[in-house]
Amino acid sequence: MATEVLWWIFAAATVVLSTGVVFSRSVIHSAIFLIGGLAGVGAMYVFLTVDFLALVQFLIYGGAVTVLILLALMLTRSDPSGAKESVNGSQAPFAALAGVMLMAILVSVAVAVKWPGDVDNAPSIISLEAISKALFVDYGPPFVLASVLLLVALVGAIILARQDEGD
Amino acid sequence: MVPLENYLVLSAILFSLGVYGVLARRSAVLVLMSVELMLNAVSLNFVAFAAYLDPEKITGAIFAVFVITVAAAEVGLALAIVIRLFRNRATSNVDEAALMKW
Amino acid sequence: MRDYTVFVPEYIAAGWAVLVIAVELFFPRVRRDGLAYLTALGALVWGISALFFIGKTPQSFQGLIESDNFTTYFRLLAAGIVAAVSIMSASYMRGRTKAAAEYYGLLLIAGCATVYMAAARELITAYISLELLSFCLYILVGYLKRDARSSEAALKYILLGAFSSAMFLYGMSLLYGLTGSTTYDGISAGLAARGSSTDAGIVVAFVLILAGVGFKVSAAPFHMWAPDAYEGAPMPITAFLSTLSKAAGFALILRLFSVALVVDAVEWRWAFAILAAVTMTAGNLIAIQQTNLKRLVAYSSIGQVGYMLITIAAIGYGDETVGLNATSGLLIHLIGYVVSTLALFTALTAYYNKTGKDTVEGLRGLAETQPFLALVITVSLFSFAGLPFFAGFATKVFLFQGATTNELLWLVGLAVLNSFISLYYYLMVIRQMYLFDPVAGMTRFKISPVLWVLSAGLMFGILFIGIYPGPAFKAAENAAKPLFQQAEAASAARVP
Amino acid sequence: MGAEQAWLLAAIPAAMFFVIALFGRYLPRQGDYLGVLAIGTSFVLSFFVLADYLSFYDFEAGKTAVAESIKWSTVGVGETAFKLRMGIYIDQITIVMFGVVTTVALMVNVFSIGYMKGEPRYYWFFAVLQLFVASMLMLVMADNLLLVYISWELVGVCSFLLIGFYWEKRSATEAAKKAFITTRIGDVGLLIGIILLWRATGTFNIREIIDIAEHGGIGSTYLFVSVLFVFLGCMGKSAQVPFHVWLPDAMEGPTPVSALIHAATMVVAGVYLTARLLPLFEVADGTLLIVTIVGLVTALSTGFMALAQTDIKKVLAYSTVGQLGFMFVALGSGHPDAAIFHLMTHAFFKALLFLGSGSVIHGTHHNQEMDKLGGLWKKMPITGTTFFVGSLALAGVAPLAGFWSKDEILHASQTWSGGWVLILLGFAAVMTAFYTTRLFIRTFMGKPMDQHVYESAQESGFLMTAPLVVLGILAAVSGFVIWHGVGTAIGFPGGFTEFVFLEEPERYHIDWALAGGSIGIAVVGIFLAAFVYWNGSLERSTRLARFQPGIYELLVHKFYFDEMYQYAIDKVLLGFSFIVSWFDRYVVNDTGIDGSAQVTGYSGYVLKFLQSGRVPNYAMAITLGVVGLAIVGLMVRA
Amino acid sequence: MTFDEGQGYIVLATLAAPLLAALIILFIPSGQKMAIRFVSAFFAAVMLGLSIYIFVAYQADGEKIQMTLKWVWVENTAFLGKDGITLHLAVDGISAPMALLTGIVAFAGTITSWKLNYRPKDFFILYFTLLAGVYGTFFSFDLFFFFFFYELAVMPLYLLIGVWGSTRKEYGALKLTMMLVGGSVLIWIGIFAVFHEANLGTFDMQRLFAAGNDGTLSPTFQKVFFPMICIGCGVLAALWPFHTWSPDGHMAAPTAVSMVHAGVLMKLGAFGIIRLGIQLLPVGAEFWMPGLMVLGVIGALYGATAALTQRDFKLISGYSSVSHMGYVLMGLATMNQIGITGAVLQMFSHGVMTALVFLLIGALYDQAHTRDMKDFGGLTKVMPVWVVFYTVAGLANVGLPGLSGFTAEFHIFVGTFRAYPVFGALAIVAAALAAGYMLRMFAIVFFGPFNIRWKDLKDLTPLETMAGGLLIASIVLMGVWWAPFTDRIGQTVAAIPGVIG
Repeated sequence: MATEVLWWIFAAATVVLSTGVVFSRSVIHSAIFLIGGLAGVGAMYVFLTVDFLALVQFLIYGGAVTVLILLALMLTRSDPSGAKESVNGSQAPFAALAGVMLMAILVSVAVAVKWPGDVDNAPSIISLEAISKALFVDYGPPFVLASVLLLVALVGAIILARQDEGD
Repeated sequence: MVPLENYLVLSAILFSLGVYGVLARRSAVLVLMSVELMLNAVSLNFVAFAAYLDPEKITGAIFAVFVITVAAAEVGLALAIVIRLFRNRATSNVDEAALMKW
Repeated sequence: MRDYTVFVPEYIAAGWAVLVIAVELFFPRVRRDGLAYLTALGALVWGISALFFIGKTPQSFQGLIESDNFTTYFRLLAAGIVAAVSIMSASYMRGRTKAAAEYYGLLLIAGCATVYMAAARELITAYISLELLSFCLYILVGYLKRDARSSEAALKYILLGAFSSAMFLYGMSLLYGLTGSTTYDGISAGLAARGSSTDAGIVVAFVLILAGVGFKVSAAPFHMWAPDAYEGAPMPITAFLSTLSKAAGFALILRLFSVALVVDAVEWRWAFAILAAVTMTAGNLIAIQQTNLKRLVAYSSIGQVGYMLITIAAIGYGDETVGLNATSGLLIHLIGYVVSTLALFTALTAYYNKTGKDTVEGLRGLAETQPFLALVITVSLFSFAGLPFFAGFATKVFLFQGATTNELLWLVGLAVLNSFISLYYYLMVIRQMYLFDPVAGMTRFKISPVLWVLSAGLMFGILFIGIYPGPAFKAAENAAKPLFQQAEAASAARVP
Repeated sequence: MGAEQAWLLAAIPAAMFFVIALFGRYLPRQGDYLGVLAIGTSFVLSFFVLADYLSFYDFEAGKTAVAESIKWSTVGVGETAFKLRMGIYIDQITIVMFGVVTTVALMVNVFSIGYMKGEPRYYWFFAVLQLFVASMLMLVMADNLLLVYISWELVGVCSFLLIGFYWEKRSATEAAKKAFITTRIGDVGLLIGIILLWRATGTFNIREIIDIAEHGGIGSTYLFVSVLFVFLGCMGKSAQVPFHVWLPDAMEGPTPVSALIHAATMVVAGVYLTARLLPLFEVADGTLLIVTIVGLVTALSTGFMALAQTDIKKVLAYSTVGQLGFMFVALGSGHPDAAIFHLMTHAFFKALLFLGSGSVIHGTHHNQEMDKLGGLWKKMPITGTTFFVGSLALAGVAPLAGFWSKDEILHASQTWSGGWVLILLGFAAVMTAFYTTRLFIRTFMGKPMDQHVYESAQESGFLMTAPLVVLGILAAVSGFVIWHGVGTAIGFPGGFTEFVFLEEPERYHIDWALAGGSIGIAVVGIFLAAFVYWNGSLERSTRLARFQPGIYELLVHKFYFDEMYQYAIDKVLLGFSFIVSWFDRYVVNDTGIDGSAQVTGYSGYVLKFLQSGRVPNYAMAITLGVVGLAIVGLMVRA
Repeated sequence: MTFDEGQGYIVLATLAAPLLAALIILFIPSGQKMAIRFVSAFFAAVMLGLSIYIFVAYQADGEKIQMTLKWVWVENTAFLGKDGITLHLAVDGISAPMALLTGIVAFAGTITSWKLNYRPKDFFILYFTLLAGVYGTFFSFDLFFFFFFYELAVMPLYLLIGVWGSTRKEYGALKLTMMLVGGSVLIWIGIFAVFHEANLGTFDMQRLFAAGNDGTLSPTFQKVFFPMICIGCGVLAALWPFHTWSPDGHMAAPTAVSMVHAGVLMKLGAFGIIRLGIQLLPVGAEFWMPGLMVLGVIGALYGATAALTQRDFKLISGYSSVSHMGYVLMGLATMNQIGITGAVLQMFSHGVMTALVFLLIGALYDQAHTRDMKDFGGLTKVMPVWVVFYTVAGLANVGLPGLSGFTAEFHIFVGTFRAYPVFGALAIVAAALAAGYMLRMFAIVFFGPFNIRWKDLKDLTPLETMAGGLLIASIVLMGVWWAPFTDRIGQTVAAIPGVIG
């Protein structure tokens, strides 16, 4: 019973924070909200008893990604004076419309479809061992590919961001 | 207990918010944040399904791991490109980067 | 079971990528062109090693990756593309970048990614390899650091790419939720077993997946990144984009839809028919108005994608044999299209190196100043337009013929009509080269022998496929067979 | 050499055409003698044919025609296969035509040697003359309508070439064009008629068609229509009203040509074909009446037109048309014998008159306006005398040739009850006599109008006068062959009408009342003219003209036929052509074809602006694509 | 590769000759203009000889399809059966005269282009490619290759006209190419549909013809797709109202190309209607032929009327071509053996005479640089041979007996009268109009007072005289003795099922 209440609180918080991300007028605020939103998702993983993933979520997002984003914000601050320019593009209203339509579709699907399996009982525990076995054994090839992908991303980021003479 | 639908609806909402962000925001970085939101919604979906649907097979969770990884890498690369663009054009607003059109 | 030998060619390619980087690391004075030719050599070795896999019995790696004729077909295709593009790049990238070795390494990695997209029999693997390919392309598109257009192109590409792959993922998650599996066989079984109460979810899942792959092959309305990315990218990379990434996208689509999703074809085939119609029409109509060669090619390739998408719809509408015909038609058309595009871009690169012009008017009087380039460009454009003697004719015939089913005859008609429209803007280019005298000061010039040989070879390929398509067609068909042997069981198990 | 080889008559000149046309200009004298030689040969051969034919001829035994044909071409198989045969068919009419054509052609050839001396393209003239004679001979011996049509058209193109011989003169070119196109319009009818007949009978052979028709093998209405179409062609060639306009203009050609084509041979092709097909006309009710009426109208109207002409050759041209009208009346009355008889005599004296006028023109250095001539008899006695004979013959004064044949026609026209035909014909005959006399007086008698011309005039050379004499004799005596005695005397089975006939040979008996009448007619006409124009003074005629200026104008302008046609062509036909070309340019091409192209291009122009270059718009496109497809899909579900 | 009766290699050689020529010229340096010309002339002569041989050697009353050659191209694939796509070359009574026509016109065109001096290398390469396409289309008995060569014949036109053309060449070239290819698009769709419907796994025409007759191609199907194919081919045959490329294209095209295009290429359209329309879809043809007849009559009258007031030589010829191709379509539309035979005869006749006309126009235009009739007058004085040739061509155009035009038109008229008398009468009227515009031109250009401005005009060169002589010879031959043609054509036409007597 308590978990349900908690769940609702966290869910609401997540939604509110995420809304903040896309609606707040200042990019910095958005970034802060994002941290919160992602943390909320992490909490959801906890509710789903996938603690490992929650951990990953907090580390990667709360740590690496947000820092990166804040860094980028600093680097690309267009005018140091910080004069407010409009943060929304010209098509924001239509964007809202499209978003609502999409949400309608996805939500209706989520509720309308009768999902297979027993969806009303408590979620089954997903153990760390199971994850590690699956990750390193059953899904070895994608794991290798993913490592290559990370390497590529790294190299690419360096090449693109590096200051050459001439610019 | 919390039924599966709740998670799905939550992720749907997050996803749509992300879409709105991509469509509406001007700053490239904010667009990226919105994309992150979408990706999180997706991984939430995966994990929820994994938890509720096939207890012994946990593919969904694995998928979520990969999604998070790729997302992180993507952010890194994208931010590098944003900075590159900022050096060239002194702006990071996506709707000002329209040298090429029609 | 794990037999690590089934992907020896990819080990070679990836290893070669490392080798190229290492060479530059240890011999900093090495000529940049040398790296390019080294890469081309590597691609050749890769291709040759792939030849040994032709006709082998399909081997699966943990049920995640499949090495069969289909995979090998794309191995050879990718190897060829990488070789050609790296040779093109030799003269183009010289002096345009500091990080040449990484450039060529990325070409090879992208090739591998393509192969895995073709080989994947499981969603996670497919997704990762797709992202791997995309990452390489993001970087390559943005490789001209001083050129604002290049960076802008890269930004557009990566933002939209991430956006669409998010859609793709959401679709996959729904699919996973409904079938409880991420392997193609599992999905196909799950789809076969599911009841009608999940139709809505299936439809939305398919639509989202469609958005993801449609973005990859730049099908309207998911195509809009393509012209800008093509225009901004370095010219060889434009060729790379329009050949390799499209080929990879179709490889993924073919295996995914013909193996995993064919059982529920009713839910998605109509969408492909619509996409095909919209794509080919939009591409060809807008191409009429283009003045920049790269954009022109971009739109014309969108039109080509429209033709190819008919095939996927046909797989959905027809039975086994139709699917086989259609797929082999698509595969051979892919070859014809790739060869023609590479020939075109080799010539354009050679021209660009000389003049720095990439507009249609820029080609003015080329027939006077460099008849050979004019000939190559004409041949490849005629091949696009599907005129006889050139690859485009035979392959288009096979493509459309294979896709002709009672439901899709209208679409084939529309496609033929579109290829007629396309002739117009190809003629506009040819007009510039042949009907007008060169601008003042343009005199006859020579092009680098390497590019001459490359374009001559590719032109010969166009002519060969056009005049004697038999062998290529056989190859395409053998490549297509594996998909449909497996699809057989699934469609048998489909509950009415 | 028998009648079966008669095709040689045509073959020899045809071959000579190629010889002279290709090599003539390198030969001495440009090869004119070759022309004379070729036609002379045909002339001689025609007698062999005649002899052979007469030896073969046996009316009682029904052996009246020599037919010979070869397989020409086949299309397809089965009973519906389209088989063509080409061949010759020689009967009395053919024989007569042989005689007429070869004789006149020979005379004209000889005459031309003198007349055309020093003209440019001398050899070309003779070459075309050969081709013309060849096709004319082929026309009269053809055994099927297809061959008839072929030679018919060849004759036409020859006349085109000869009329346009002086192509430097715009008027000559126009005249040639006019002749060709006018006759061509008739030929359209002819071809339609021929094919219609084939459609009904499945053959082009004249004999077979006639047989089938006589045994009622063709529906009456159908036959009527097709025969009328054929007759249209005959009218065109024979310049019957309303197709007569080309003949006077055709006088632009060299005079010998006028003599050959527009008097003796080509223009009578229509008469010949009608006579040849007369059985069809008889089967098809009402066609004969139409033929008669056309003939009458022509005879009368052209008689009037001739009155007001001052150009010698024009006068003769109109008289030719009129005489052809006479022949058609005879045919309309079902008397081919009379028609052919008049055809023959007319050929002789009209050729005589034309050559005579040619001699005058030559002698006076190309003067053919009466207003400049006059009193030439003393200057050129031979021409004058022969011309006199010819005029009398044309006027129909006994016992010259014209009298007998015209008498025959009047006699034939009696078959029409009520005698209205007879009366009208008689009136036409009066006018004939009148303008003939006028022509002769104003040219040869009285005091010269133009002293200078008079001084310079002199008699033409032997080569030109000799044919005149020969033709003069023929014009004088050729009429007597109507008599049984004469006919048998020269080896024929009997008189002309016993030789040429439709059903039954009938021996000629002179009908004194009619003969007297016709003589009277001639005398009246002559004296009227003599009274008006005596010793060349014009004041009486001018008074006549002033007495009714309207009518005079009408006659001078030949009833405004040319003006009407000109209007029809310029305003109607060419106007329509302009409309069509405009439609083709601006509607079919610019709107239909280019328009669709522009629409396509413009749609591309509009669409390309969707490509705004902004990431958010692109993302929006993707989203909308997804939403749209999803909605469609869910709708399809629901 | 299998030959029947040992004659197939002749056909193959005829088809290979132009390709070989193009290949050889490709390797001659473009400076060697004389060499290029001689090679071209030589191969043109070879083609002429082979064509004559084919025409003569074809046995009128033997097998309908002779000199067969089969070379299996693609087979035993997913949707292709044993003889899936076969290079199946052969000659029948219809393609034999067409081959002869091609040989004659090609030869004439080649030696006419002797004095062509601007990039002769490229010109002759494209020119011979075009000819290869023409021969191939006439010889192919396989749908795939039929279409292959059909497109191949159309393809080089854009450059040939665009580069070497004259008046508004870009517009003319573009329009011509687009319209012709647009037509072939319809054919292509039709071919797909036929292949799919027949479902025999082969493109071989003979088997598909059989399918068209035994009902494998359902009547409904045939009725639906016949118009598509007929219009597709009709565009190339200047079928009204898809004829507008003809005036503009001919006005723009260089001499030799006009000759080959009007002389041979337009015939491909009518030939296609016979092969793909009448032979492949007999039921559909039966059903739609009245419509084609109407369009043909309209074309005949319309072209002749429009030609009456034109002032540009080439426009006159362009419109008269529309008119004469209208006759061809009428002949086809009769669906009886006389009419169709006449149509083929007209294809030949119109081919040679139009080629001659364009040769002469070119000879004049090269010197005078104007084609406005009103500028000329009395040309007979300076160019007698030219005038004589033109007169012969013009009179053939008018349908004067003794020249090929009459032979053809006569058969068409007879055939039409058998089927639709009224239309036949209209056609004959159109022939009279032809006399109108031709003689108008004669009167203005050849005759009348001589315009001194043209005193320096040269008469035809010996080479042109030779080419023209060849064409005139064939005009006269067919006009006087047409049995050799009618035998060959008639036998084959009669054997087409669906063609009534």
